[in-house]
Amino acid sequence: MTTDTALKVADYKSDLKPIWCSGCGDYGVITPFYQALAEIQAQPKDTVIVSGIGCSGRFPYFCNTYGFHGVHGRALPTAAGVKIANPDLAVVAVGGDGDGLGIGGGHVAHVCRKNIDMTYILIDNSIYGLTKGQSSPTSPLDMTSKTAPYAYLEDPVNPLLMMLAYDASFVARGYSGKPKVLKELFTRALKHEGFSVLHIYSPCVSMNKQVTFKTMNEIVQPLPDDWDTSDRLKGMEMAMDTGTFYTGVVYEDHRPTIHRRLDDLEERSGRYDELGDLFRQYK
Amino acid sequence: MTTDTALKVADYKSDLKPIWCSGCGDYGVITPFYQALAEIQAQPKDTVIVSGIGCSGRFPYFCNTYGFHGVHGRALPTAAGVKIANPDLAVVAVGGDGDGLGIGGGHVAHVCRKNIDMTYILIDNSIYGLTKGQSSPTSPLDMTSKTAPYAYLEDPVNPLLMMLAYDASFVARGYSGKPKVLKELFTRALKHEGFSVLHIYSPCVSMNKQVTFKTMNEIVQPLPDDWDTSDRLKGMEMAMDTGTFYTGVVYEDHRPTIHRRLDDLEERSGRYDELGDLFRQYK
Amino acid sequence: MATHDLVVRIGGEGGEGVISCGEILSRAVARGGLNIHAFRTFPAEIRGGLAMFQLRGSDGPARSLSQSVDVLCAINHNAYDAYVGNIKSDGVLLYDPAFVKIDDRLGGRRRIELPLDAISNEATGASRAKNMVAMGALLAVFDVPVEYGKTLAGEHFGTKGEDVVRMNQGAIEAGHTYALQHMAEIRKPFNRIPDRDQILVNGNEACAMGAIAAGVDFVPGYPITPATPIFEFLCRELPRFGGKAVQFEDEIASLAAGIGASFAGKRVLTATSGPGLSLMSETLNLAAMTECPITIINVMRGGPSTGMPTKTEQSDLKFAIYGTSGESPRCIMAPLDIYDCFWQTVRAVRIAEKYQIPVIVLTDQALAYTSQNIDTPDLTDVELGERLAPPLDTDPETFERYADTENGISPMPIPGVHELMYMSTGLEHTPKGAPNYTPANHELMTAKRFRKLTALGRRVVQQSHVEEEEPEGVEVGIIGWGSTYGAITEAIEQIEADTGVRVAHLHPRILSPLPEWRIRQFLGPLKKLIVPEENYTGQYAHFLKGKFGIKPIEIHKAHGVPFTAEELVGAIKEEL
Amino acid sequence: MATHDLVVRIGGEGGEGVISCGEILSRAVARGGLNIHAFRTFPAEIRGGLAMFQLRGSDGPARSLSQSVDVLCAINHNAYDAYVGNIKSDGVLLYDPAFVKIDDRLGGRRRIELPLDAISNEATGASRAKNMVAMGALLAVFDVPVEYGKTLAGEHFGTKGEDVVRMNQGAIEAGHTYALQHMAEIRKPFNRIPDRDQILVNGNEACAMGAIAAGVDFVPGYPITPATPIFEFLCRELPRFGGKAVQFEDEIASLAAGIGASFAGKRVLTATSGPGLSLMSETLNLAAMTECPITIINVMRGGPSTGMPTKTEQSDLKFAIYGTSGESPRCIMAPLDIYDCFWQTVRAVRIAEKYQIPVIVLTDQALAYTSQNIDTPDLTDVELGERLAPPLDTDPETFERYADTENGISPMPIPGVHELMYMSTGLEHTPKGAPNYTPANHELMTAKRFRKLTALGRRVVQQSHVEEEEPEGVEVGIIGWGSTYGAITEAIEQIEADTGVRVAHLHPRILSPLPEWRIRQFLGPLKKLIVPEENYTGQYAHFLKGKFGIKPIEIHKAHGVPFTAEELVGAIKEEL
Ligand SMILES: Cc1ncc(C[n+]2csc(CCOP(=O)(O)OP(=O)(O)O)c2C)c(N)n1
Ligand SMILES: Cc1ncc(C[n+]2csc(CCOP(=O)(O)OP(=O)(O)O)c2C)c(N)n1
Ligand code: SF4
Ligand code: SF4
Ligand SMILES: [Mg+2]
Ligand SMILES: [Mg+2]
Repeated sequence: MTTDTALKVADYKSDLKPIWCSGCGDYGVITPFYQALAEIQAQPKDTVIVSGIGCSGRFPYFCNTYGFHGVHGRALPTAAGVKIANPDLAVVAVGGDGDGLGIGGGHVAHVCRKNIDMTYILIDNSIYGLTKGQSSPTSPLDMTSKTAPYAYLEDPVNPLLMMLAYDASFVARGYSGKPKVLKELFTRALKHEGFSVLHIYSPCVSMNKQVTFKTMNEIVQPLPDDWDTSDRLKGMEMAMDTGTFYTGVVYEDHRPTIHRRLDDLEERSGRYDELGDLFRQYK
Repeated sequence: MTTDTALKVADYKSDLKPIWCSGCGDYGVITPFYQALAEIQAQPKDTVIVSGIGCSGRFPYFCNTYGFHGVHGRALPTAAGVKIANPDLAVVAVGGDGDGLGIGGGHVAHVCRKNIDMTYILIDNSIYGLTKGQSSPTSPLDMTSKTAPYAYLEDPVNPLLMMLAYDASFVARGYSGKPKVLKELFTRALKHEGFSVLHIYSPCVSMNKQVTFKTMNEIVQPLPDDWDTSDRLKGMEMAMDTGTFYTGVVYEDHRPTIHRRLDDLEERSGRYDELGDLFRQYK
Repeated sequence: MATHDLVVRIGGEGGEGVISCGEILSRAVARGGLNIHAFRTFPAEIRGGLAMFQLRGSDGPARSLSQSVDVLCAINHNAYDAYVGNIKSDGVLLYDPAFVKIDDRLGGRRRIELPLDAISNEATGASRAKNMVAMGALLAVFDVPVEYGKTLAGEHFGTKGEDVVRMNQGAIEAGHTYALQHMAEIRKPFNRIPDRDQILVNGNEACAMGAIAAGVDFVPGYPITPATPIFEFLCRELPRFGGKAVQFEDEIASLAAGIGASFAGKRVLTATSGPGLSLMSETLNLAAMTECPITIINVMRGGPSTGMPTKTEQSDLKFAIYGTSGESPRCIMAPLDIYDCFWQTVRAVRIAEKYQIPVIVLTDQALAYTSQNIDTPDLTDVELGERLAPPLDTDPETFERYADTENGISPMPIPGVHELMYMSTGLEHTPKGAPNYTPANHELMTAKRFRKLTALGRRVVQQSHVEEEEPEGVEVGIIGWGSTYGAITEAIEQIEADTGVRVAHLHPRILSPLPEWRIRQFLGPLKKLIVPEENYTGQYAHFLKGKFGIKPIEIHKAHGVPFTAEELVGAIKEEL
Repeated sequence: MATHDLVVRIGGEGGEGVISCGEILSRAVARGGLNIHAFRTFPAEIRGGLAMFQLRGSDGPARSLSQSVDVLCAINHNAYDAYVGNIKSDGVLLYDPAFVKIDDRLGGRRRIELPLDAISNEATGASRAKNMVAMGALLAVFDVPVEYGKTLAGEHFGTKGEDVVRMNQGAIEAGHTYALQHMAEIRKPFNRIPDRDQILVNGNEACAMGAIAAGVDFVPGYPITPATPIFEFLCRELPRFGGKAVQFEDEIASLAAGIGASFAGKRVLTATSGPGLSLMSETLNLAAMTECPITIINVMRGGPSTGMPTKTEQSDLKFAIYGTSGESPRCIMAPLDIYDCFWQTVRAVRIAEKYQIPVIVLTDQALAYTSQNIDTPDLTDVELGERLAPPLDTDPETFERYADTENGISPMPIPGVHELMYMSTGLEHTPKGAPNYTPANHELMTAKRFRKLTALGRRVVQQSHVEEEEPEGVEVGIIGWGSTYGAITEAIEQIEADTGVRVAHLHPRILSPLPEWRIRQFLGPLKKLIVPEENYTGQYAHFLKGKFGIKPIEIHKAHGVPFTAEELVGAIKEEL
């Protein structure tokens, strides 16, 4: 593959065919993602997709880029390591609601505050898909599941509100039933310098019979045209309105990434020329 | 000890003398805590204090109640287990900013949404005290520490904003330099039915020379008298104002705890009389 | 008395069809008075790929999976492709001619057309019910009244409405009728034992039932294949017994909550698999140090790392024994079949409570997904084991939570019950619970904690083996553990029948602390010891070597699928 | 040539005073041309409790801590109380009569008044500088020019301003003068070796320097006692070499980030201790499965659980070897002294990179907080080891990231460098990296991964022991590991001197994979093997038993403090 020929959508598909159930929302996520990669002409050899465990964690297998399928809940810190190691790479992390808000929930605030320059695709289906239907952190109160056979007893987390509270520097929300919007959001997220998170609702047609394409279609709505992406508080207010599922870029901010700050550090610390400079301090 | 004699503050102190450095903010936390216990006449035998690891994690040793000193970052789920096991116990979890917002940060959202009826005392000193002075999740940008010898490269998390975003059902903020206010806050938090969290700034006089009693005194201020504790969004706005450190009860909400919902479940599931009822389903 | 055995495998496209066909069939055959052994595999992916269900029905003990089958029912060509080689030379292929293309590989083996699709269409107007057609046909093969199948299908599809029930029952009827006409010769003259008081369960269900029987009243959990069904079972059933099953955000929180609940006086159990157990390591150590009883069922799967979540392997033994930093006591157990899953779980909880230690029960994916009909457990006279509690009038001044007793077990007060407030801590502590790092105290408390294991080890002797006495004059012995029990037992029977060589078999259920005295006795007369394990490195063999200085012959299989008796016969014969 | 040794212990209230006195003194004595061995203890709590600093200066090798001291300098009564029993019968107590009340326990031993408080007040007008008075006095005892101490104090207190420096230098001077008058008799006729090219470092510093020398360029970290100083060192020094040290929110994130960076082509190292290593278990397994090189320095502390964070113990060995679910390859190493901490870290990183495996280096709290002066490492001719990379023009169609090679090592492309995109996954996978759970593939890939360990094991032989040849006709041997090296070596010298019995000593630095051939050779002539370890259960002994079917005599010490040579002499003599 040479870099001076434009890459097409097909160039981003790997040889493996997605093994998601037919009708799974995740098809509606990966297609616009391929399109966005083509739109920005991402170089496969310079692109790394890191995932956690779950149906959504299968994502990188289907992309013709470098891929890393790590352990459950650790996509973000693993991806952070890739990016800090080599800031020239384009890094994407992807995982499900269980992966990213349950077991991995503790890592999100910290990549946000480091403002690691990567894109996080949080694929939410309000269920544990791969393990076949247990409650997840976004399962609504009272929803039944294999681990809540009578009713779910917990209130769901509010992922969007959390991302805003963590001060992610780019926060957007999408829906796999609206792939065109998604392509746009992916493109913007990938271009953003800093940590960008996309909360995407993507129905699980096999395991979740309660939050579905049908119920989602009723509440999905684009953000108003005049939406001010610099108003974090307004974004929070919107996020607290759980009756409507607004899609679009909610918030965007430009501030230094840890990579830039680390670059500065090399100067600040005072460069040594050789090991002997270090040894000398201990004579 | 008999329960019909009123318990005094001294009754809540254990035989172990606190081993914190002299001048440590944590003395200003534990004293009003004893007072609050006396105020509500907590029964030592029905009270369990669970802590993580850190200087602040030593808290339960100094209280004449049941105490559990677990591993780093797991005070909340451990305490949750105690409370779910026996909802008649009064349960308090306590730990530092590293313990609760770093390694244990992933658990907070989930005790909030379970609305476990307990009190969480988050003792924040913007440093890792016990391990002698490394950066913590609340260390301000640029603050130097043993792991940030040139400058800290990360923005701090905003604990108050996070707790509000997680929808903790009682959120308050205090300062160990104002123990009277703290006593009041502890009393209210302990009485609240549901998950109550107290974010307390408590300077580390030995390891943190940058956020100190002095710098805190300049920015601490009580919430306005007419503060509306039912307005979560307003609370968020206030939390985002990091120039002032408002103390008081920021937010309070009354909604069912998981304990009540679990009680309901016993009914809903249909009670069996004996093992045979279960075996019968598998014949 | 000669026993009869019939092994049937159904293969088809992944998804529920094949599995529910197999499940209903199993139950019908069990009710029909045979001992069954049912196993399934499915792809790790949610959809697509091959699913298979294998049912063995026998009037003798049906202890293990069999590699070769009497009947292969191939619903599609992939199934034929994958499994044709497994049909015994005197076996039969049942196949749908519309989907399966026979080739050379069938060789001289018999085949019988079973036009599932056509029959389903004819009987119900749709292809959808073809799994039930297969079921009806296989009922006939096992000579089980078709009514059994229809009743069970009625229950199975009940929630989906009468039409669905009727359609499926029609399909069963049609399959059955077809089979009576075309397959009569497959039937065997089984000696049935009808009307037994039995239940049909898999290893996961047996463990979960064992937990309830053991009086477990708090179950924190986090889903992980292949242990998830234990937690799901308990989410459904535990509330009916007044207990609580609560899902947490990860395994760390789950075990931490379990320890909290144990500290608060509950009997606690959780279930997980390799990656989850890994995350529990730090907290497990805390349980040992604070002496909070807790039981973990670890359903082993193919490793390492995420590995092969839907495959079986006996590879977490060393991790279970050594998987914590520093040195703390712990008991490791391994049930040897479905029935034992129930009883060893009951026993595990008892041991945890009595000794105030963590207990890990190692089952595996094969046990978890194998069903057998077992005698309904009778809990009369079963000791559940109580935690040692201090008398209510104990003097708090002199009370020591971690008293240095002879067997290491110290009285544990319960918050809310005892007026004996104490600190439970992961730091090294005095008998009173105060942090203390002096050499003398560390030595005292380490010894106290380990003395519990010695005390337990002494008691284990009487209970942990399968055969009370080895055959006279035996020179060859096998030590196995866990789910290989059935295959080893059948292999030994076969070898004795084939060669006349007698082989002794020890299958400890408590793997650590080792039942030393018993093992020494077993090793006594042996010239050869064989240790078969479903792992790559020979974990139990290495453990035995470390303890007894022996050099066993090791048989390793790390294929993701269990040993079959046939395989073991071959491997063992080579060593005789 | 007779060698001379002087062991001085300073004891006082917790906090910085005692420690900084000891640190400056150590450096001055080292510059003065002696070999030093300096050890410290402090309470786990931030303040309060007793702190002690022990300095051994010698013109021979100063390999170990000593239990008994020539000079005890008791700053307060608590120090006298705790340590008076450790003074040798011909030793001396230096004490401040204003604070220390002498009693019977001193027995016939000499004492010399050292009125620290009074001297400090007289010389500086405050009590504060009394630690420096002690330092000055001890300089005189070691016969080191007072200027050395004053210069070092100048550097130490430099940032606090000239007044502080002057005050402390005055105190040193005063202490020195006092000592010259009152303590001349304590001095020994050392044969000094001045002007050596040496550095004075502790085990943590040596490991951290080793990491830099090894070309490590990414260090994720999370603080934990006693490993924190390694990370702090690297936060300070790594940027000066263009590397990055980044703190994460916990050990899980830290190791995950490390693996990400390793995948991206960096040389990665992190440091932790027991509880942190526990949390890394799942991710460590991922590193093995994805074959991402990574090095972990695990500084062992007293366990289990939170245990005794500031005390030492060799109790994480089994966990390091077996601490992951399933079966995956890993290399476990243990440096034997400070110098070795440097070199084994360099070697660990090389092994990790070459074999694409995780390497765990086990040091301990005793090594971490022991300082020695060592020759400045010379890196000329040292092979740092490169990861196997595919040629840039490799054909992506046929390229296999996990190619099944003879030694199991496969070429690893780097994102951004190679146009060889592949999937790195914790699932079992084909040589190409695609998930695959078939028996044949699992067998192939498991064998491939373990073959790396076999290849490594074969190479280990030549390098992992201390003595190339055992003495002729020896019948008693000792196998040790890690930080006990110094104490064992000195004990053997003592025993040979006392009894004439020759004792062989093997001290492998690579503990797993075991250097089998070498150990067999060592065991050959032995009638008795002794394995001393600082743990309760005899972890390495058990490991050796499992591999070689031997029955060593085990000496266990789990006291939180290291073996002393004296102790070992006693224990070993009992077994002769
Ligand atoms: C440590 C660990 N615990 C549990 C699991 C089992 N597991 C795999 S995926 C998953 C949850 C998947 O849910 P989600 O993240 O929402 O992804 P989805 O499948 O819905 O896309 C779980 C619990 C695991 N692989 N590792
Ligand atoms: C798993 C694990 N990692 C690291 C540590 C070391 N450690 C002990 S306390 C602590 C941080 C303490 O900081 P904080 O929680 O803010 O409490 P403080 O001492 O400031 O009150 C750390 C990192 C540990 N005990 N366990
Ligand atoms: S189970 Fe749900 S999330 Fe997983 S592939 Fe199927 S539809 Fe998609
Ligand atoms: S180190 Fe800081 S937090 Fe810890 S006891 Fe001392 S002053 Fe308090
Ligand atoms: Mg999901
Ligand atoms: Mg802190």
